Amino acid sequence: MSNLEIQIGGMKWKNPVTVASGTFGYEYDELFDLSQLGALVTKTITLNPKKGNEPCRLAETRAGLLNSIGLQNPGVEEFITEKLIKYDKYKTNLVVSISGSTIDEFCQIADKLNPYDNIDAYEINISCPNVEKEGLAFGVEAEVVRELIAKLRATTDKDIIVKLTPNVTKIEEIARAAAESGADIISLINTVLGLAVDIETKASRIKNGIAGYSGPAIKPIALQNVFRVAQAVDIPIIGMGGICNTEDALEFLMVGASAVAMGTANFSNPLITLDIIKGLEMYLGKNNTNLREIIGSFKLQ
Amino acid sequence: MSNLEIQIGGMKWKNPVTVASGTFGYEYDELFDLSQLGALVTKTITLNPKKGNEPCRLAETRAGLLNSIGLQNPGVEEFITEKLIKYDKYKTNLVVSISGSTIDEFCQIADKLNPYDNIDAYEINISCPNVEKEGLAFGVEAEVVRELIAKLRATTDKDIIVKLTPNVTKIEEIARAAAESGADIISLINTVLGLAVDIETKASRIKNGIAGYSGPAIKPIALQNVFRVAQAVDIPIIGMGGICNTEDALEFLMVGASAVAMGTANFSNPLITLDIIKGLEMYLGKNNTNLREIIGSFKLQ
Amino acid sequence: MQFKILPIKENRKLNSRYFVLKVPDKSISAQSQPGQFCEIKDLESDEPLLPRPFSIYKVEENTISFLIKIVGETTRNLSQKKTAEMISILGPLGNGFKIPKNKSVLLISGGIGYAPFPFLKNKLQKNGNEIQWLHGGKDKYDIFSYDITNYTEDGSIGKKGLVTDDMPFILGKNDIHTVFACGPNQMLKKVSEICEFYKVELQVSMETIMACGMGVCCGCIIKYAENGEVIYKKACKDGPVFDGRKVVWDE
Amino acid sequence: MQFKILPIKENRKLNSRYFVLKVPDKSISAQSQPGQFCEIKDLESDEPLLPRPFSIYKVEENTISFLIKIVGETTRNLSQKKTAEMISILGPLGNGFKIPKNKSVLLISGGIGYAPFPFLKNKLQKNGNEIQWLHGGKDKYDIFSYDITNYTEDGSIGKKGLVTDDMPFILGKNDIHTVFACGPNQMLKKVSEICEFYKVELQVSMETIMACGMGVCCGCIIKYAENGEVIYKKACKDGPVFDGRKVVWDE
Ligand SMILES: Cc1cc2nc3c(=O)[nH]c(=O)nc-3n(C[C@H](O)[C@H](O)[C@H](O)COP(=O)(O)OP(=O)(O)OC[C@H]3O[C@@H](n4cnc5c(N)ncnc54)[C@H](O)[C@@H]3O)c2cc1C
Ligand SMILES: Cc1cc2nc3c(=O)[nH]c(=O)nc-3n(C[C@H](O)[C@H](O)[C@H](O)COP(=O)(O)OP(=O)(O)OC[C@H]3O[C@@H](n4cnc5c(N)ncnc54)[C@H](O)[C@@H]3O)c2cc1C
Ligand SMILES: Cc1cc2nc3c(=O)[nH]c(=O)nc-3n(C[C@H](O)[C@H](O)[C@H](O)COP(=O)(O)O)c2cc1C
Ligand SMILES: Cc1cc2nc3c(=O)[nH]c(=O)nc-3n(C[C@H](O)[C@H](O)[C@H](O)COP(=O)(O)O)c2cc1C
Ligand code: FES
Ligand code: FES
Repeated sequence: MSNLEIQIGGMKWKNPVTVASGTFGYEYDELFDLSQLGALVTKTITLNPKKGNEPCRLAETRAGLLNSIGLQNPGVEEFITEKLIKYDKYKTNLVVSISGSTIDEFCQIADKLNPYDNIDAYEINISCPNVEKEGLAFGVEAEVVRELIAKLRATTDKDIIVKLTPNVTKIEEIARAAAESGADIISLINTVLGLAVDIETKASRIKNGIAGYSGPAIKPIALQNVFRVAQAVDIPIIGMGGICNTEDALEFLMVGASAVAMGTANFSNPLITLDIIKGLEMYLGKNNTNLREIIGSFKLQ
Repeated sequence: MSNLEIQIGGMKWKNPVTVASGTFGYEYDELFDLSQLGALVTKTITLNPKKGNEPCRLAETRAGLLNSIGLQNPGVEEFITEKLIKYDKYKTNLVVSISGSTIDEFCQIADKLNPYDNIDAYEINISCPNVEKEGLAFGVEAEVVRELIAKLRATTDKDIIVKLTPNVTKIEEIARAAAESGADIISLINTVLGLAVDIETKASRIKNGIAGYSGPAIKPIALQNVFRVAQAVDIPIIGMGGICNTEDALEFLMVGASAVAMGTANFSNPLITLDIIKGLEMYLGKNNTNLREIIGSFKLQ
Repeated sequence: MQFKILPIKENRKLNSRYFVLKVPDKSISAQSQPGQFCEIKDLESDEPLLPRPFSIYKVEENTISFLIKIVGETTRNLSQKKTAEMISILGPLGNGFKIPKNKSVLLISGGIGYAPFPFLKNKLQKNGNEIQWLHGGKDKYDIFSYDITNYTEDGSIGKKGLVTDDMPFILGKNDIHTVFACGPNQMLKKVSEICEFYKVELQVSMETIMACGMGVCCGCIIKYAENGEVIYKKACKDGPVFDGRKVVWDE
Repeated sequence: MQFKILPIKENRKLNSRYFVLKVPDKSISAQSQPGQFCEIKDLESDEPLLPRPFSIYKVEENTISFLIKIVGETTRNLSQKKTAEMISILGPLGNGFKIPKNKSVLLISGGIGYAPFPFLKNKLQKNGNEIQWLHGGKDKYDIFSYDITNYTEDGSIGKKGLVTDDMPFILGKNDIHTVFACGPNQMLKKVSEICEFYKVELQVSMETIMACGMGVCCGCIIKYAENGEVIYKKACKDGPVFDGRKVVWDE
C-alpha cells in the first residue's frame, strides 16, 4: 500500500485529502469514520453569531453551483461550547476556519480558540465574497493581508492557513504577502464571483444577488491559480475548486498542491473523500511512484 | 414582428446579436447570409503578422473550452488587402478587433484602418491573456487603459469598443477608465484564465500553458461582470461569455447589456446567432415587450 | 442515515407527469419515519451536480419507493431509468411528521404533495387516529387515489375547485387535532391561515433547493417566526416538517 | 459546405471498437471528395460542447456514412444512437486527397485510418489508377476487409507485424507514384521517412483537435516545413490532407 502521509506546515496528515470549509461537518460521521481524512476543516466561524443571508441561497448552473450562505454560524463562543467537543473523537487534524470584518475581529477569535489543543490550524478565510463591503473580500489587497497575518502570527503557534480568493488581478502578490508575514500554508481557491438570472422574475436566482461559484466549472480557473501561487511561494498549498475524482486531485497535486480539498463534490457523493484517498493510493501503487514525485511535477511548457 | 433594432454608440444595429472576436469569420457565409447579424466582429488584428502559439491550442473541459491561439493573424496590411474587401458585401456593421503590445502599436493600426469607410467600429482587445508579458493582459491597469483610449480617440471618429478582461480585481475601475477616456461601447468578457493538466504527460493540455477559458462554464462569471460594469458606466455594453441560447442572451440583456455576442457556441451550432435572433423576436412578441424594457431590467435584490 | 448505490427495481409510469421509482432496501426503510426524505442522484449523468430530495412514498417489505413528478432535468432522467440501472440514495433525512395518538386528523395534499402521505397515513392509522384526506390538483392527471376526497381546478375528477375550499367548513364542524399539509407554497399559506383562524395544529412539509441534505451547508433555509423574530431553519434537518403557523410565507 | 440536422438511418456495430453511422443525404455527398470530413455533434447531449471531425467513409446513393472508433465521450454516445435519433452534420470540410490519373498508388492505413480510404479507392479506380492497399492494426478487431493486405501486431489476422514492415520492399520494387496514408502519428512518421528515402509522393490525412472546422478559429494547427521554415497550417482547411514529407512530426 502506498504511503500517503504528508508533512504540511507543522502537521502530519495521514493522507493529502481534506474537505473545503462550509461543505462538510461532523454530520458526515453517520456515513463514515472521519478519522480517515488527512484533516477536517470546519465551516467558517465568526466572532459573533451570523444569521446568514436571506434564502434562496443556492442555484445550480451548468457544471457549477452558486451559493450565498452569508457565513451563517453560531459565533465563536457557541462554537467552542457546542461544536468543538464533537471533533474531539476524530484521530485527525482539525482546522478551524475563521473570518472577520476587521483585523481585530480575527485576532479576538484566535485568542478565544488558542487554548484548545485539539485545534491544529486556523484557516483564515479572507476570501468569502458575500460579506465584505462592496461585495469584494478584503483579501484582495496584499497590504491588508500582510498586516492581518502578521498580527495573527503573533497570537498563535498553531498553523496558519491563508485561504485565497481567485477574484483578483495578481494572486501571486496576495500569496507572497501571506507567506512573508508568517502563514504556514496557503489554501485556494475560494468561490469565484458569479451571477445567474431568473428571466421570469428578472431577479438573481440567489436572493442576495452576486454569489460564489463552485464545482467542476471552476476547475480550470482553480488549477491556473494554484499553479501561479505554487510558482510564487515556497510554503505548501492545499488546492481546491471543482475536484470530483482522483484524476482531478492529481491535476492539483501536479501543479503544486501538497493536499487537496473537496467542496461541492461532497454534495454529489458524500463518500467522495474516501474514494479519492483510495484512488490516490491505487494511482501511486500502479505507477510505482510517491506523493513527493507527483507534487509539483507539472511543467508549464 | 418585434423590432429588434438598437442604437449602440454611433451605430444602428438591426438586432442586438453579434459574434465574439476570433470565433467567426466570413467563412460562415457559405451557411447563411451574414447581413442578418446586428454586426460582424473580425478576429483580432495586430500590426505585424503573428504566427500564433505552438499547437495544441484547444482543450475541451466540462462545459468549457480552453484556447491559446496566440492571436494568429496576417497583420493589418494583409488584412486590408486580402480580408477587408470580403466584408464589403454584407449589409451590416463591421467591427474590426485590434490589439497591440504598446499604445503606439494600437494607434498605428487604427491609422492604417481609419481610411476604410466600411469599418464602423474598432474593438480594442486589451484583454487577450495569451500574449502580454507575465501572461497578464495590459488591460488590467486602469491608467494604461485611460491613456490608450484617449490616444485612440484622438485618431478616429469610428466607434471605439473596449473589450474587458474578467481577470481583474475591480472591473469597474477599468470600465470607468475606458468610458471616461472616450470609449463609446464596452464589450465583455474576454476569456477567463484557465489551465488543464494532462496527467499522463504532466503537462498542460494546451501547449502554451495557461490558456483562455470560454463557454457555458464561464456564464455566471460573465453575467456578474456585465452587471457590475453596467452599474459603473453609462455607455452601452456588448455582453458575452457562454451564451448558448435565447434564455442566456436574455440574462445578459437583463443585467444591462444592450447587445450580445456568441463565441464558443458558434462551434457547437454555426447557426446559433440566427437561432437567437429568432428566439429574441419570439420572446418579445410573446411577452408583448420591447428591447428597451428588457435591457437593464434586472434588479439585484 | 445511509448512503447507498442501488439498482432500480421498478419504474412505474402513472401518466405523463408522474412515476413511481422503487428500489430494493431494508435498512433505510427500517430507519424511516413518514415525512422524511432521501436525496437521490442519477448515477448515469454528471448533471445536475446535486442530488434531489424526494419524500419517502411507501415502505414495503424489502423496498422503498418514491412518487416523482417530472419538472426538470433530474426528474426527467429518473423517469427514463430502466430496471437494474443504478441510482444513489442518501437517507432517511429530515425530521418527519410528529404522529399524534387517537386523534382526528386532516390531511391536505396538493399535486405532488401527495407523496409523503401514504406512508404517513399508515403510521397515523397504527396510532389509532381518525383520518380525513383531501387532495387537490389542476386536472385528473394530478389525482392518485379514488379513496380520498379529490378536488380538481378543471373539475375533470372529484369536486371542482381548490383543496382548501371546504377546509373552513370541516375545521368548523369537526374536532380536528392536527392538519398535515404538503403541496405548493400558495396552498400551504392558505392552509396555515385557515388553521390559524381555527387554532388547529398544523404540520407542513416544505420544499426548498437543497445541497447536502444533512444540515451542513445551510443552503436550504426556511424563514420561521419565533418569539416575534424571524429566524432561519434548515429545511433538511430542522424540517422538512414545520409548524405551519410559524413559517413565514413570502409573497 | 452545409449544416444539416439529420436522423440516423443506420447504426451498425462492427465490433466492440467500431461502428458505422449512416445518414440520409444527397447534397453533402454531392459536394464531397475523398479525404474530406464532416463535423458531427450528438444533439441529445450538451456535452461535449464541440462537434467532432469524422472522415467521409462511404458515399452511396442517398446516404453518407462514417466509420467511427469509440475513444471518448462523443464516440461512445454516437455508438449508442438509435435509428431516427438526430445528429448535426457540418460538411464537407477540408481539402481532400489529390487524385492522380493512371498511376500506381499505395494506400497505407492503420486502425481507424481505414476510414477515408474506401471512398478514396473508389475515386482512384475511376481515374484508372492501380491500387495496392496495406492495412494494419493491433489485432483482428482492427481489420475491416479481407480484400486487402492486413497486418496485425498480434498476428491474429493477416501478417504479423506493422503495416510499414513491407513498405520499403514494395517501394523499392514497384514504380509507386503516390502513397496515401492515414493512421496514428507514429505510423505516419514512419511512412513519411520511407517515402522520403524512396522519393515517393506522400499524401497523409492528419488528425488534430478541432473547433470550427472551417478555418476560422485557428485551433487545429499542424506544423509544416516549407522553405526551411516551420509554418502553421490549418488541419481543417489547408488539410486534413498534407504532403506527408513536409509535416513536422513532433515526438
Ligand atoms: C423535502 C422535499 C421533499 C420532496 N419530495 C418530493 C417528492 O416526493 N416527489 C417529487 O416529485 N418531488 C419532491 N420534491 C421536489 C423535488 O425535489 C424537485 O422537484 C426536484 O428537485 C426537481 O429536480 P429537477 O432536476 O427535475 O428539476 P430542476 O431543473 O432542478 O428544477 C425544476 C424546477 O423546480 C424547482 N426546484 C428545484 N429543486 C427544488 C426543490 N428542492 N424544491 C422545490 N423546487 C425545486 C426549480 O427552481 C425549477 O423551477 C421534494 C422536495 C423537498 C425539499
Ligand atoms: C480530419 C479528421 C478526420 C477524422 N476521421 C475520423 C474517422 O473517420 N473515424 C473516427 O473514428 N475518428 C476520426 N477522427 C478522430 C475523431 O475526431 C476523434 O476520435 C474524436 O474527436 C474523439 O471524440 P470523443 O469525444 O469520442 O473523444 P474525446 O473524449 O474528445 O477524446 C478521446 C481521446 O482522443 C483524442 N482526440 C480528441 N479529439 C481528437 C481529434 N480530433 N483528433 C485526434 N485525437 C483526438 C483526445 O485527446 C483523447 O485522448 C478524425 C479526426 C480528424 C481531425
Ligand atoms: C455551500 C458552500 C458553502 C461554503 N462555505 C464556505 C465557508 O464557510 N468558508 C470558506 O472559506 N469557504 C466556503 N465555501 C467555499 C469552499 O470551501 C471552496 O473553497 C469552494 O467551494 C471551491 O471548491 P469546490 O469547487 O470543490 O466546491 C463554501 C462553498 C459552498 C459551495
Ligand atoms: C478559439 C477562440 C479564439 C478567440 N480569439 C479571440 C480574439 O482573437 N480576440 C478577442 O478579443 N477574443 C477572442 N476570443 C474570446 C471571445 O471573443 C470571447 O470573448 C470569449 O470566448 C467568451 O465568449 P464565449 O464563452 O461565448 O466563447 C476567442 C475565443 C475563442 C474560444
Ligand atoms: S441542504 Fe445543506 S443544510 Fe440543508
Ligand atoms: S478548427 Fe477552426 S481553424 Fe481549424
